[in-house]
Amino acid sequence: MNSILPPLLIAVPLGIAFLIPLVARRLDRLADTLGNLATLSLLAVALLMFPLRGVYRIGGWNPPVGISWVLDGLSNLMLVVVNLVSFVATLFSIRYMERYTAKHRYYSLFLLMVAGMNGVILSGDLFNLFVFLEIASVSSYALVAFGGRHEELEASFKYLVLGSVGSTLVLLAVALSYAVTGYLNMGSVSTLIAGRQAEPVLLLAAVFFIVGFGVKAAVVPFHPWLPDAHPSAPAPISAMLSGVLIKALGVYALSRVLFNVIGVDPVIAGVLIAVGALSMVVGVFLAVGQWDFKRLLAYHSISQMGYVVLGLGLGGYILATGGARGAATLAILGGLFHLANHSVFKSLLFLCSGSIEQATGTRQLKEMGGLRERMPLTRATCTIASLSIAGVPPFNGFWSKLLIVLAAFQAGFAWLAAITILVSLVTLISFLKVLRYAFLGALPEPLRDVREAPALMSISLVLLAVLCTGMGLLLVPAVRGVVLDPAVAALSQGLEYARSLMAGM
Amino acid sequence: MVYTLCFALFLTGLYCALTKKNTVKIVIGLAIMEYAVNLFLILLGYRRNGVAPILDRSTDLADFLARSVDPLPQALVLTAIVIGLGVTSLAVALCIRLYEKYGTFDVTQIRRLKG
Amino acid sequence: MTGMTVIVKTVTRWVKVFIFLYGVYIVITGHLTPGGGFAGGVIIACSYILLTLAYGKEFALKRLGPRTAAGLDSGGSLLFLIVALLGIGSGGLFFTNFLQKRYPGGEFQLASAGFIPIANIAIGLKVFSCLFLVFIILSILRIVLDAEGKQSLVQRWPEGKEE
Amino acid sequence: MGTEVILIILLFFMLAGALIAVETKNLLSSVISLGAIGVGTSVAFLFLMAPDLAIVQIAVEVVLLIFLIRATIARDVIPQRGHIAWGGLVVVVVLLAGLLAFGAYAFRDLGVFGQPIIAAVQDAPSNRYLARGMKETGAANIVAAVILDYRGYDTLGEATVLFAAILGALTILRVRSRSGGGKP
Repeated sequence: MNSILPPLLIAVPLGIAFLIPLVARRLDRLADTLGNLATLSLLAVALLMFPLRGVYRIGGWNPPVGISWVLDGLSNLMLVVVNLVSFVATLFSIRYMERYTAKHRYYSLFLLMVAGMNGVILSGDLFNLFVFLEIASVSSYALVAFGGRHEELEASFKYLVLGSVGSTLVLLAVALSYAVTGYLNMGSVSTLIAGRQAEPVLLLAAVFFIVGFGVKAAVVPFHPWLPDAHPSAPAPISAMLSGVLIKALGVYALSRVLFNVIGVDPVIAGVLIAVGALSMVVGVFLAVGQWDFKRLLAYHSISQMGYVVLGLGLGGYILATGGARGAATLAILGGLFHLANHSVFKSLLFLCSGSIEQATGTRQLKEMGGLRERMPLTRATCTIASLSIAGVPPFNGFWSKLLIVLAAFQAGFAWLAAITILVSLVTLISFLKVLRYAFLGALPEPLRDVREAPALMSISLVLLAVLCTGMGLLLVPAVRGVVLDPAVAALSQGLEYARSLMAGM
Repeated sequence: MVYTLCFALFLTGLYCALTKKNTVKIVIGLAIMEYAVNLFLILLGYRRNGVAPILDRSTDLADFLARSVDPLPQALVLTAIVIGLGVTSLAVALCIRLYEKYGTFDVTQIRRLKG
Repeated sequence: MTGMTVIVKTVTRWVKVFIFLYGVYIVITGHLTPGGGFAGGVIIACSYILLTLAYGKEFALKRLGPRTAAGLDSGGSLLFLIVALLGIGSGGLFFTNFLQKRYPGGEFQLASAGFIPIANIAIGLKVFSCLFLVFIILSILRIVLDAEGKQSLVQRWPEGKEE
Repeated sequence: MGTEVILIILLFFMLAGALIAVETKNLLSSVISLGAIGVGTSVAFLFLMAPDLAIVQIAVEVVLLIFLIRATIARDVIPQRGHIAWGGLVVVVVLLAGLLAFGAYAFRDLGVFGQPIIAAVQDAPSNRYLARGMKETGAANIVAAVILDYRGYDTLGEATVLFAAILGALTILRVRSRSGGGKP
């Protein structure tokens, strides 16, 4: 493939990120313009290259020799999701970030993070995956501490320590895979280790991959950094972290490696199902007791990621045990669709929390109240997002949860379906609490002159709310065949897929 | 034996990063893990009685091919060392900032977040 | 920080030139001998750090302020990215070694490796400025915004407390 | 055989250094032990025929030590007050010991030390780098050929990580992080 588009996904954010500290040190408006232009053009590139499929040979070297990028249904879907959310977040940042100093550094770090995520998604090479994982992680550590307050620094340190442990484990796993095969290219590694999954070294590598990416995805045994780090960051960064970072670095990378390189066997799939179910339940019950709006959202992120992992694990399990292919694709479809949906509604919720925080100066639900007339737009969008996350029809969260429940029933895991529905109900209760305390009731005295968020911020809220309402349409068969099915195919075809595509020409 | 010792070094670093209560100690633990993984990669590429993967005018290519150590892990480790340096610098910066705010490197005295 | 004794200063004056030149040598011949952009960049940074430690911060800062170092940092990264993009510009792909493909040089010569020496210089520049910058910010200076929002450099430790 | 024995001795020395670094009460000794481990790594790289890495490792080590000493000197160098949570500690130690045992078992699959995978897999990319690297890239130092040409994209990523880390450190260390206007 010779298209000019894939390099732009890396070169544009990196170039602008390097340029901003040079030219926009004193000029916040210039930094705003450059940052937003960069993310807008990235979104355009991601949409333009949606139909592209194939292998891009960096430097002109054929795959096992050089590094290659792999473009398929899954990576293209992820690219659109990531760049969409980053565009909305930068749009929101223009006004929101005025309360902090050093805006140019903010945009620079933001673009580095986006470049890192794009790199992870494109990469077809294990070591290269690690390098871009580190770019995205390092810039996110710094962004969490951007506010410079006590709790922000502390959350960032905790995140840095656990994140670095995760990255180092991933590097060790890459080293082990190299030691066994002599290749780093995903397709070649997968070909060489086919049928050898039971060897202790590969088992060790699989464990390190699962733990390393699990830390990045904040699934339950590895989640303690998330409830600190995500609320501490500025709102647009929280939206990025919860909305796309844990997915690109965690779930996407994990499923790529497990499904396409190592191969899912029943044990690994069982681990995924257990971790997913545990995350769902633990996350939601920790969330119920929270009164800090952003912290509550962060716990819900853990819970919702559980749905995604559960869907993928279920699909993998059915495939590995030779069950009905239809049920497997349904489960993977549910997981991936929920991943995309969660990106949209969780970023919207975090942006809403930012807009409320901007207006009221607090994140505590108990100090809010009566905002329904003061902030009608925020209220409307926040309600839509809450109903989405709780899985109320016709919003997008409902459809993806429905798919996962159906798949669990078809595969004979009725108890998993029951847990899924139960967690969904608890989520609904938790968000009814949010809506009740934030928007209903009497307006507290200090909040008398609260005003709706500035127009630029509202645009991003409305954009995401429209998506929340409309994304169910992606399941219409004609659309689904173009958008979601190729992504599902990338995972459900597993190793054969890797051999045919990633090993290259 | 060599691999296991290197892995033990890695686990010592991991132990330090996970259990110590001092921010500088935690950073030291991360650095030890980093060194251990780098060393592990190079150990994997070593060839008995090997030569460095650098040609000069007098090298015989066939002999070089049979004796040179694996250049790829060296390239990877070069990258990994610099990445490790970046992460450690950022961690030290955070330690200094936390010290300025709290006057201590002790995590138990810093903890305000609930976890 | 006013620097160290006369002996250290005198030795440093002689040694710094050698360290610096050694660093530059390592960067430029990185494709022929051990070393390269990273190693050379770190060594050059060490020569500046040595200067700073021996003579005190004012001396080193007069030669290379943090602003300039940050500029070099961005510049080095941009140079490397541009070299990579020129691969597309010359009809190849991202990161195509356009020089080597078009004008292959003789073996074992400085100009023998296409864009590799240029990339080495970019990396060397970047690593050197990065490390010097982080040395300055972590150990000597703090960048502070004063009341007018202008950035100024202040010393972190009060007089006499250090060491 | 010689190299392996030297490496084992070196690794024992590094492990001892690591234990001192982890367990000593004095932060400065801890930092200096880390320096010893770094130097040990660099020496090991020399024995393992990786001169590029030995240079980079020793230089990076010096810089890192300067940072760490500057950060810790004249601050509270006696850490570890208060109680230790023995229960958690025991669990962690048992888990890590189990991991070590499993690792020792699993590493037997890696074959004898001194026979890299490229000796067994003839098509491995490394063999191509060694055989044709000089012709294809013009660099006599094959490691330079790999990092700047065959895998130049990784190097761009790595330069970016360093850039991001420095930018992050600058951001974290700014004194005033919130502008005056607007609500806190």
